[in-house]
Amino acid sequence: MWSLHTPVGTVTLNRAVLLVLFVIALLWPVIGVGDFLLFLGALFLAFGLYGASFDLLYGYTGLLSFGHSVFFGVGAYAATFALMDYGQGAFVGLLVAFLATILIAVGLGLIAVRVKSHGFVIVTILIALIAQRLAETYSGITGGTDGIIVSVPDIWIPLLGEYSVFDPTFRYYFTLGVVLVSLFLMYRLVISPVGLVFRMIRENEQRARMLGYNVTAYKLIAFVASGAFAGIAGALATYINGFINASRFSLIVAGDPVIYTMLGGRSTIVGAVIGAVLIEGAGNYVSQVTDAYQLIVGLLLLVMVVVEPEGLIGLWNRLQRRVKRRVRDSTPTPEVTTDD
Amino acid sequence: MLSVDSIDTYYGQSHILHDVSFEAGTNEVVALLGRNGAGKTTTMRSVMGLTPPRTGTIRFDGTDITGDAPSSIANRGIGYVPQDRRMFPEMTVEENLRMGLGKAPFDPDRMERLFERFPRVGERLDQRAGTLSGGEQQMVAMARALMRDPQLLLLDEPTEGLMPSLIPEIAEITQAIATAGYTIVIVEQNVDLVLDIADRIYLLQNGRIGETVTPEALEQNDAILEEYLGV
Amino acid sequence: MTETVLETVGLTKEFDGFVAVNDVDLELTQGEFRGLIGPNGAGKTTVFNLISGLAEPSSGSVRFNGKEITGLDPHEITSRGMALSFQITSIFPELTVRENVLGALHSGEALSNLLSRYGTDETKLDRVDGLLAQVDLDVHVEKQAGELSHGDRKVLELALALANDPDLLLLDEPTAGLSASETDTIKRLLAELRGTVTIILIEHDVDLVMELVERITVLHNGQVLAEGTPDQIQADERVRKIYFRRDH
Amino acid sequence: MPTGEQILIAVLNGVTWGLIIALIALGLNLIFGLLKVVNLAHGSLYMLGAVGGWFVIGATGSFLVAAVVAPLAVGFLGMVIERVALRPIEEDIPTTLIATFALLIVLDQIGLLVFGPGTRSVSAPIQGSVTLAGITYPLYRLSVAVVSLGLMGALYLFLHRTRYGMWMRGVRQDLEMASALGIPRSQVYVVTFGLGAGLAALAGVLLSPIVGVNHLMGLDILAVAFIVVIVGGLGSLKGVLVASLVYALVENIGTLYITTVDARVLTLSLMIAFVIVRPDGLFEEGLG
Repeated sequence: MWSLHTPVGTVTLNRAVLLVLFVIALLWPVIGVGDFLLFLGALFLAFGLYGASFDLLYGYTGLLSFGHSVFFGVGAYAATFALMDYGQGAFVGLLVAFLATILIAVGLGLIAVRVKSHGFVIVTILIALIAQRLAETYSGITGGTDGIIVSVPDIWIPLLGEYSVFDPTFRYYFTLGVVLVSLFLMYRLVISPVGLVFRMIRENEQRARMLGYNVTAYKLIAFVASGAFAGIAGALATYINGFINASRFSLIVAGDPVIYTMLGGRSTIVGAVIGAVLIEGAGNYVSQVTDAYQLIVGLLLLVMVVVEPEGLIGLWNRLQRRVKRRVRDSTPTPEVTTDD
Repeated sequence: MLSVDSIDTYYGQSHILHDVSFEAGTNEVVALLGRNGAGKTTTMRSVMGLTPPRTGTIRFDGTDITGDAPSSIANRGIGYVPQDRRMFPEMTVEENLRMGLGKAPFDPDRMERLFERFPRVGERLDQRAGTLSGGEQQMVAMARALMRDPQLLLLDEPTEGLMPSLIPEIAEITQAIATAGYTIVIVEQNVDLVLDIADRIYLLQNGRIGETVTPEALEQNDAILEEYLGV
Repeated sequence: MTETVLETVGLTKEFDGFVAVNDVDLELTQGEFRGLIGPNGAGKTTVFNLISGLAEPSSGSVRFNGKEITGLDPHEITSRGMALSFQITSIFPELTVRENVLGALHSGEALSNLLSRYGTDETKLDRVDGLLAQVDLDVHVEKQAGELSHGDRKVLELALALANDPDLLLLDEPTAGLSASETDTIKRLLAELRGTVTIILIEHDVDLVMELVERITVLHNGQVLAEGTPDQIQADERVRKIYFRRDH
Repeated sequence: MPTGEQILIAVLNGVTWGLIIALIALGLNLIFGLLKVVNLAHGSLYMLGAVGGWFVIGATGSFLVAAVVAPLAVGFLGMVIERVALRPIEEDIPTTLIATFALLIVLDQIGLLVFGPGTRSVSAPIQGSVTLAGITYPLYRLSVAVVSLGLMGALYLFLHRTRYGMWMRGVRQDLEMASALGIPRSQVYVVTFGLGAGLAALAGVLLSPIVGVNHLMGLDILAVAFIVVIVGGLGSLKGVLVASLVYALVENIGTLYITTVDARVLTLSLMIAFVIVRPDGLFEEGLG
């Protein structure tokens, strides 16, 4: 038996830590947190999925997208319209969000992946900015900044019966279920041969092309898959909030998954979820204390980008390695910076 | 003037120069000879600070310049004529010349005097450098390096890639500069030109200095020519 | 019967009025080992780019395995059985050595295996590990490619090119920047390949080419100056002259 | 059908807005052309200019002083940003981009902290209007257009007639060769970023009497600036000017025939269509 050196990306999280996080997520409603924390838990999981979908594109394929808000927003609105205008259920809403974002992603992807190297990110910014303007302009459809109140019909779960999304515990588990399934699917994608091609593109696009891969097609696949999961995240967030408005399309929202991923650690899928929970969770408390929370987040991101680009998971691994080395060597080692 | 003391230079992980040492005294012309890939251009780039050596020291005029930024090395008075000429293609010839000054002040008289040596450059001051022929670009590159009246001139393959008919002209200019009293380090494939102007020749092979010879000795020694240059 | 693997007819490339490659005809038969030499600026790398589709010829055509490939995208050309090894090592630094070769081997069929986990197909793994053993990289399989020495990277570069059993191997200076012992390793690998695959070896190191190949094409100023066996080329006065530029 | 007067006003509005957009976008493109930094914080620097100007006007009562002090201060801030935040990660476009996004958040929040929410108005230093071919037009708008045009001309002269401008063009064309000839590239980078930031801030001050001052005004202008930069061609100053004028003219003339909403969508669609057809923009290369 052999193992791949890096089953997922370049930095990985210890299985034990992952298990602990999973158990916490699973038991969150059981340990007696109040309704508000259940609401926040569900919302942050949806944000985490949004971050993870971005990581699929940036962390694995190396394509930095500043236009993910478009998928988040399109998913949210597609689900909203399915529910409000066509009287569909929550699952159909998710499916509609998934399919609508795929459609949009194929269209936008055909523009974005054709552009050379750094052109990609610039086109995605352009897409985000244009979407923002369109969403504000068509306030009749999007509800503008005032938004639309979304009422989600009761959800029927096979074998278990009908539940209301206003039940905080149900809402939490519903979100957790959708997020876990989505994360699992993304994980399967990145460990499939296609995922290997994604990483080859990230590492050396030209070489991947010269080995016979249609790099443009693979980039499009990554873009569309990533967008589709962002769309699901957008729909979930809307179900949880029961509200949607045009600011879903703002550039700031486009930057959110970037922050989650950079903080949590890229090329890990789960890092973005951790990042989202930490940032949004801390924000929820700190913003009650100080108005300057966004300022702190911005500064944190800046420091992260300039000093520790591998994120918290990278920092954790680095600390772990250092501790192990100390234990092994017994003599204290001088300050060593590992260069990976 | 220039003293390079056992430098080792890498491109990424690739170890290009091994323990290379050589010197150029004031008003001396020294040449680096060797086959393609022997490390001549890398040596020049190491001196300029473009690919700084990992170990070893480079002294210019008694000062240690190892690891300095290329711009501060150039502003100490080193003129650099790179391989492939490296014009600023969208600038005019005059602007290309002025770029050669770095932080040094502009001296119109000096530029006029340069045109005596490079008349074709003076005729094309307003032309965009990208539209010049290879030979003309080479002349601009040389004039550009001379704008600041350098204490040391680094010439990397001045006749390379030129049309055969142009080579004698460039060779002649190179000879004229050499006899004008500049301290020069030259890399050149044209063995005859080097034999004519160099005071001393360093032979490179696989990134190492193999031998140091005088032009006279090299001319007589076919074995060395065969070994280092494959002639 | 020997079949023609690669044929170029009147291959020409102009850049802004400068003719980098001028009317080059090449013909390679099955299993041939061809050297392509010439001084700096002779157009060797441009020929490499024109054959592999990295650049499009201004005129002329390239036929590969009997089919016209002029103007196709590089990935279409390489997926037809041409493999390339670059002068500047081009590998996937953060993937392991095994993943590098696995990725090269997957070429084209990754999409049909969307539901599988890469690296679980035993036949593929055996082939990857066999290839890595053949090039003496088997001790490094789990290492990140970026951690390899420069010489081993060049070997990996070669292994990437060999992964898909190519019909034609296009090598651009596989020994550039290598030490003498590293060069020997590559030389040995190339000697082992002789006859099993059609190879074009682009090199500035004339001695290396003379030792390895059956036929040599000499380029000068973008044109074919001479073609023949190593002995014929060595004896050719014109070749001596352009290479060494000594007039007396 | 719109009258000739209406068309004339629409054209005037289009040209004025086009010139102002161009002034903001020029700094963005100058920075991209030289440093290869896609500066998402550019709009925030523009906002800081307006906010800073508002404070200076409040303190001194002089618009002119504000138009000098605020751009200088923001320009200096730009230099610090380049040196501290961008220098360590330069040459990695995605990373610098994320860093400038972080800066966008930081600067916008600073704007909020010092200025507070809501929009405040600034009175124009030049009052009154002019009558041109039978129509009246606010004099200040016209002046801003003229000043924008003058600043662009000055920038052109700076790039082509001064030593520093020449260095900037040289660094852009061949960074390595420029350094090897003695051009101090880190200094050139710092000055370029400072210049771009200062131009954005100046635009902020100039525009504040027309659009008011608001801590979120940067995000609004960023969209337009980016669109014209991409349509005009990354790094091309000429392209930015042309794209800005076309953008503003189409939108303004469009409103005569269709609703404002539709005109805006039409303009955006045209720009998108253009990017699809020519992803590299109007002019691909060339600083100046």
